Amino acid sequence: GCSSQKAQNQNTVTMWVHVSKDDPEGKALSKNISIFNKTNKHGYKAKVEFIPRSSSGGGYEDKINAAVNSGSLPDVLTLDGPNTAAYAHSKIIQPIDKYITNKSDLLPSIVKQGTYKGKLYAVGYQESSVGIYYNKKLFKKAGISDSELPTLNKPWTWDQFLSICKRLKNKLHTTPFNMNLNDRSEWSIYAFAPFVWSANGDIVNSSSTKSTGYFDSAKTASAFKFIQELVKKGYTTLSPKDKGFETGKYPMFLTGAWEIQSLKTQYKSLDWDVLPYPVSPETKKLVSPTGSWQYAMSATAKNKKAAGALVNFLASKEGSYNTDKALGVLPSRKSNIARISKNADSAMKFLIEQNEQSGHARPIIVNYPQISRTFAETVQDVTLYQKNPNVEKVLKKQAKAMQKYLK
Amino acid sequence: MATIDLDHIYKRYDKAENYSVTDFDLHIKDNEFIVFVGPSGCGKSTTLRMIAGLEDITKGTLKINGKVVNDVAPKNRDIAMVFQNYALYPHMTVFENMAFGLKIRKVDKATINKKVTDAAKVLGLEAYLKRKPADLSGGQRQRVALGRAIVRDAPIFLMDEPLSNLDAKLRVSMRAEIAKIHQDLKTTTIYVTHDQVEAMTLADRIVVMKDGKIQQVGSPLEIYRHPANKFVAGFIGAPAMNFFNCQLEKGKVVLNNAFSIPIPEGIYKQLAEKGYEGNEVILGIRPEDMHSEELFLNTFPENTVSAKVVVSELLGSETQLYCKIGDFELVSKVDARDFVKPGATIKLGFDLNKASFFDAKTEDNIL
Amino acid sequence: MATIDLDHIYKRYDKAENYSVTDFDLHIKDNEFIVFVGPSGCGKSTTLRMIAGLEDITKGTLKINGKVVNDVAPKNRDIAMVFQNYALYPHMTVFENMAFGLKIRKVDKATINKKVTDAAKVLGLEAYLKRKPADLSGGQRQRVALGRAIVRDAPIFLMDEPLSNLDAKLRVSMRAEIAKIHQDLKTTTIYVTHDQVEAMTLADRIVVMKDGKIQQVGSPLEIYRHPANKFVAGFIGAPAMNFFNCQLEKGKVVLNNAFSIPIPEGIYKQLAEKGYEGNEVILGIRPEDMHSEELFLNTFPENTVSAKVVVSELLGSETQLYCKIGDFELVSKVDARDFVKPGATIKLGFDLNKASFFDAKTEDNIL
Amino acid sequence: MSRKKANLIFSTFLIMMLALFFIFPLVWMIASSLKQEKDIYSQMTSIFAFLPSTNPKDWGVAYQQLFSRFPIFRYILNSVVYAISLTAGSLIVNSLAGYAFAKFDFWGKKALFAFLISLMVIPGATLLIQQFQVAKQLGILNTMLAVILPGMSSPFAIYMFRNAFEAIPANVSEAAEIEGAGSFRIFWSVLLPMAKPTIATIGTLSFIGSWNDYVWPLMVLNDSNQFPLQVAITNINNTQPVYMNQVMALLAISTIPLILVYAFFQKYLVQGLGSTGNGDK
Amino acid sequence: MKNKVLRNQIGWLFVLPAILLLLIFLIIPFAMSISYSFTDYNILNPDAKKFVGLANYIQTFKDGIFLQSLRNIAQFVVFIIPIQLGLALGLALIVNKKRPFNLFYKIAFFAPVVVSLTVTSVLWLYIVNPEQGLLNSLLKIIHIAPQPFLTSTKQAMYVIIGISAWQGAGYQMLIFLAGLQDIPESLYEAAELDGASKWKKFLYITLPGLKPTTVMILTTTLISALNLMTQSMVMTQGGPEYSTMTPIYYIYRTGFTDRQLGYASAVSVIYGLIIIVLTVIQRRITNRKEK
Ligand SMILES: Nc1ncnc2c1ncn2[C@@H]1O[C@H](COP(=O)(O)OP(=O)(O)OP(=O)(O)O)[C@@H](O)[C@H]1O
Ligand SMILES: Nc1ncnc2c1ncn2[C@@H]1O[C@H](COP(=O)(O)OP(=O)(O)OP(=O)(O)O)[C@@H](O)[C@H]1O
Ligand SMILES: [Mg+2]
Ligand SMILES: [Mg+2]
Repeated sequence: GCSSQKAQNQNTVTMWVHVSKDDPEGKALSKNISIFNKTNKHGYKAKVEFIPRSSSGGGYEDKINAAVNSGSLPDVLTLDGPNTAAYAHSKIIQPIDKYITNKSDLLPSIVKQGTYKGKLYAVGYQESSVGIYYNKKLFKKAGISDSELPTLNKPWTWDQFLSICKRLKNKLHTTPFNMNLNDRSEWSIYAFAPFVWSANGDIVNSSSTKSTGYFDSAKTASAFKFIQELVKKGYTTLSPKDKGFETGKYPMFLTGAWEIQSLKTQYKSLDWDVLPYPVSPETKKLVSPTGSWQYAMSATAKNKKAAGALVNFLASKEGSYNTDKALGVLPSRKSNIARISKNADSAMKFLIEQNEQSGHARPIIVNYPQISRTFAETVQDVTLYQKNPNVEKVLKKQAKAMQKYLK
Repeated sequence: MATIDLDHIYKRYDKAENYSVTDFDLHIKDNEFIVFVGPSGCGKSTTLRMIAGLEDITKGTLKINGKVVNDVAPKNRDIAMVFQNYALYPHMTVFENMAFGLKIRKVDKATINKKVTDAAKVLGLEAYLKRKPADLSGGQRQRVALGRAIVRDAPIFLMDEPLSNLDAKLRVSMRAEIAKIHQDLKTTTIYVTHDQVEAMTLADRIVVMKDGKIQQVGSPLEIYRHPANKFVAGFIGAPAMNFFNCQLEKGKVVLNNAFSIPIPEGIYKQLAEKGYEGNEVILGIRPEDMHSEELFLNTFPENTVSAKVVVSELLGSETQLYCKIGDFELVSKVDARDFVKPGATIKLGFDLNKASFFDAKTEDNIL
Repeated sequence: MATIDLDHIYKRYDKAENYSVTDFDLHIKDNEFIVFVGPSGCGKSTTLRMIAGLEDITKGTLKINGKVVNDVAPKNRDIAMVFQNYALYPHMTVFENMAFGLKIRKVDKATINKKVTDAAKVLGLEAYLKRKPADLSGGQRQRVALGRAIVRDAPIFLMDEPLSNLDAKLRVSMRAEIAKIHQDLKTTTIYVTHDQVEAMTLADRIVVMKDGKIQQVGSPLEIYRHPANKFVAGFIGAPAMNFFNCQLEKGKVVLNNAFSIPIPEGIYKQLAEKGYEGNEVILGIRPEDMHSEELFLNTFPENTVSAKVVVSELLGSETQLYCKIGDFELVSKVDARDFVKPGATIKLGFDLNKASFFDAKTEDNIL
Repeated sequence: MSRKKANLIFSTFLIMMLALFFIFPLVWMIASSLKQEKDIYSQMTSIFAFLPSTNPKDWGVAYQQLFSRFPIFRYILNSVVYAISLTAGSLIVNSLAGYAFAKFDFWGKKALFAFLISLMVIPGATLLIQQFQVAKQLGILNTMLAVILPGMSSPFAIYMFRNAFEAIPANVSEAAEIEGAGSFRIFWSVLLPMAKPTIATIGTLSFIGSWNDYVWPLMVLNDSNQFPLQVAITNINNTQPVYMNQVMALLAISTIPLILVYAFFQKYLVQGLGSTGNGDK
Repeated sequence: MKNKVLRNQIGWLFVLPAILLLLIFLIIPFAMSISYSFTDYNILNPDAKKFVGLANYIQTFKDGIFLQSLRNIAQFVVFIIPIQLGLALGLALIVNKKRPFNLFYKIAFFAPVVVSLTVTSVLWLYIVNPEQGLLNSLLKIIHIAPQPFLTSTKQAMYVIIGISAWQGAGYQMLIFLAGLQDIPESLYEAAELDGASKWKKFLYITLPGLKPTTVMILTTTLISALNLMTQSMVMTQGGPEYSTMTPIYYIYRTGFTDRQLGYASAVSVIYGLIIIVLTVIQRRITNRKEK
């Protein structure tokens, strides 16, 4: 009858995810959901809608926006790490502390990116990292011996890195390093902020209220000077060619963990490995980027318990393991590191280790998109070194610009 | 099956300064065959288009079967029309062009088929039924336009120069066909033509127009024999009637030094009664009423005038002579046997019994 | 100022199965005025368009002034043409339409102005110079098309039924105008018309076509008096020549029960020499060569035939009688005075001196 | 004759070069979909970039992977249904409006038309949220109507149709009117067939517009079984790692129907009106 | 006569479906946009929006990026219109004539319209790559120093202009082609006999015959040029230093990325007004030329 129908409705949890159901991630999620539907003891039923996103965030985020503006959000949704603050601030999502078990097992970077004003709003179910992929054959050709290669404990300093670049360039007559400087999207802050943090600089203060005094500090400037130096000397390029590294044009390539799979399946003949981030010669502190998509409960969730249970299950050791394994990505839980590493290749192992050791979450800011973009503009400005030779000046201007977005 | 009443109708086009049709007043009886003639641009097509409902009537009322139809849409007037410029549907074949009006009226396929093929046969278009208009010759297109109207069996039939692009032979047979259709279907017909033979042979009544105004309405013979004014007299008949501005002097028409011919008594009496004696009149005389046959010249020696032939055109059965009497030019149509070389002098006998007389000012017919 | 040689020219349209023009062989002399006549769809426009260069020539060579021009672009042929469907430039005023060809040839403004206004005067278009074609009547449009060609003073002038939409009067004056232009400018002219009067009066030579083939080329009189075959005989002359399939028996033409008339001796001799005695021939006799005048009937009593009048059409100066002799129909054209009521019986005298005789099989003229 | 021929060869050569300049991405896309990814980039600077793999075994690989990755046929079917419905709807709705603007003197016509033209300036891309709110109010979310209705009426298409109908001489529609055709009949049987070039143009453009739309269908549909092909394209193009040969294969699958639709409508564009029945416009 | 006027009202019936759809999916959303422009509407926080009066509008005039984007788009429009229109007309004229390979040409010229920007941008980025890009290699042959193209604030917009013209010309070609089909062949014949060369025929028959089409294409090209977004977004993300930022991209970014729907609405209203004024001026000019 009528009441049982209602009960059933109340036990149904709707969920939106940003991937296609045909992707490995979508398939893993489908599997998780069916496990959840079978194993949870309260008769909760999760129903997922797959809404693939485009690179600019179009599609999925447009749909979330539209739903927010017409009150039709699902109970559970996925969101990208940097969106946590904005969503929490706007009360689109609600704290989930009390639903999440075994929090201490989560990597600190995961907790950090999901926390806003001291409360946990979202849990990541995977991690990411970036490294310098290098072409072994080209290195050999340039006469760089294996003993000169850096390790996690002894990374290259920026100066060392520059000299390596110089050797590569002189020997190979090619641009030595591709760091995707033409990508002015999220990549910029994600991949280059670690340089800033390595120099003990920062983008904003820890409470995310000030950028002046941080983003325009001398420490921050040293990182941007390093980037400018790379461009000025011709060690990297503003307009890299697609798949230049993969086809042997660039000896070094700064990119994410996803590259491993591509190299393994499509460019089998390339002989490569991964190196850690170069570090500031002042601090010698290794910093690497982190961040990932997370699960959260919408503020309008009808059955919070059910939604909480779903989020908890998906982010649990088992749930996240299923996903991470299928995707071949970095785990979000300490307890999964060993399990994942076991079957992973050396590069993956390396990135997991680098992440554990040096991962640094991006700042939690309500107006994060603006901050991210301002960062990217800053990178771009300093790389136009002829127009903007003075890094400090650029940073001063941009810090002020950022300050406008901070409340 | 339909009467048409045009009550003092006026038409001015939107951007035009002048009226294209002025005070057009005509009452067309059921089953009548009316022919409009008049110089190019005199408003024939415009009048037709008003009757069809394609142009607004600026002033006046139009009645069909006694009912005012000024505001009735063309499609509800049940009129078939042949357009002066054909207006064929370029994307349809000849067959489809002809069938369209029937299809619209939901006539069944078999009937359409029969009607269209019948019409095509009559029009000599059977071989072209599958062609598009662009692949037809001018005359073929015109016949399609005619066929499109014929198949309709509408009670009113408007035709705007439907045969102008056909050769003489086809014209004659088409003309006969139109006459036959008219007799069979008793369709009230208005027909615009510039062909005098068509006008003469087809019309119950001819309407002669000029500058948007009716000049005369009458049977072909009436119009030919008793033109209401100099315009009509000059317009009807080819070559046109010859006009001479003469003096009426003592029972004779006198043209400066050129001729002086006695007027038949009955006619003179009328002219004199109306006070033209001693005054100017316009003498109108048709080319065929100037004779060169011995017989006539001998019988009416006083009516004879000498003229110099300037051009002589032989047209099969007859000859047209363009002559001069002093400075006055005239055309005469004589038997082909009387062909004369240009430059020769010829004697012409004026048959004043058949002549017309017009007032020199108003140009209206006096008699 | 130009000769045109058409050497065995053929034309088949892209999608058509049949040739529209077949083996067209004609040599036009400088300053000649050629008129094309023929039934609708016989290939007149097509031939004109080939001369103008608007259609490719499928086979044969075309020479202008002795030079092969098959591959010369129309604009380099220096030809002025009046299109059957006018082809006026809709976005230009009447003035601009007429001035266009001159403007293109960089004629100076004053000359253009003069030429166009002169032409407009001749054509009665002065009042319309500023209008766009859409606001003109059919005849006015046609006159613009004519004017556009006239102003050009081109050495070759092609006209495709340029007067078909004009009233008789205007037609006569336009015809005279065209004749005058031809005389003044000595333009080699080809003129398509379905109007016999135009053909007869304007042509130096007439080309009669049928189904894309030339039937006869000759002066108007030649064509009228000595038609090359039955088709030409029937096509030229209105109403058409009457044909009777007769037996040639002992110096007489005999038509089943209908008549038996002695043939003038000279003619009979020729027929007999060619072996027609006792065989079938087609007797062709024009309507105007059947006389109803007493004089003729009395002079040639043996040539008299009784006919029943079916329809009688009075056309001003003459009467056309549609009669029957037994089952055979014929048309005769008699003096208007001899108007006879339908139903009456009339005596007609056949003037066999003017008759034509055709082979019953080939239909070619025998004499 | 020979000069004519030389001219023809010369102009053909020039135009061919121009055509190649325009078509090279299409060729590259198709060639790239027929090779291994690494070849796409290693051959980038040589002529081989525009040739498929020399090993025919490679040709189907990307497509195979693609089909195992996505239910391509389902997506294509969805896209085709949306595109055809939207195109048909757009042709009807806009041509009707164009007809009204061209052939009727209704009250407020001029003002309405001016207003319509000014609507063209509204950037649709910035109104997504508002349009979504409207669609939600109408209760058509998650239905095909929500996908096709918003793009159906377009001021531009109305404008095109109005111009086309205005160019048709009045007497043709008058002839039909006299023959007893009502306004709609005249439109449908006489004017519309004569506006074939415009139908072809608007048809092509609407189809392409609908076919390439990604964000809007995604917003208004929840069931991924209803998604159009573009969703797969965007997805494959943005899910790391990006396999370029698969992307190219999918793009080829998506582009070729457009080329076919275009080539099909082309027929009407060449055919055109020829000359109107009387040549008298 | 009154009745004919009445009969003409049936026109309303025919425009109704179109107008209704436009009302629902364009006019109402735009009206909502106008009302949002007076608020501090944040997409993520619709319920918290407050009326802020003209604050958004005032800010617009102080917004350096927006003003820069206006300058950019002005530059874009000034160049793209003649280039693209000329190109499109040229292409239309080429394919309007019967020639060998005609269908191939038609497909080729139209290909950039249907081929995804993903494909074309990859290729063009390769071509205009400052280091060893095809274009610079070609320039080297004629002894011109390598150019920075998209990485230069001066040149980036010109590259975008070139690529946009290349990509969009096929679209306008199609429309021109439809217009060309409406010109009766007989007019060309008449003109040819009047002695008109190809160029003269083009000038006196084609152009006047294309007039309504051209006016329309001009209007729509202007409008679509003013709506430029994707090329900038995909190829340069508005950079370098906002030299390829366009108003619509900016509105999109402000509204969706930055979530400031209220402010974005104000910008789009202002921009809409600017476009309306421009198109009115443009129509005035084209109409005046007509007289
Ligand atoms: N474009 C075409 N395609 C195919 N056949 C055509 C085409 N144009 C004309 N024809 C055919 O060629 C023949 C000759 O046509 P043409 O126009 O030369 O005739 P015409 O003598 O000028 O006739 P009319 O006096 O009726 O104008 C006709 O039978 C016609 O149907
Ligand atoms: N649309 C129009 N706008 C303005 N004036 C027009 C329009 N149509 C015709 N006219 C003018 O109205 C007058 C009458 O035109 P109409 O077409 O009725 O002439 P017509 O008697 O049919 O002549 P024709 O024998 O030459 O066809 C002409 O002077 C013509 O110029
Ligand atoms: Mg008329
Ligand atoms: Mg013809």
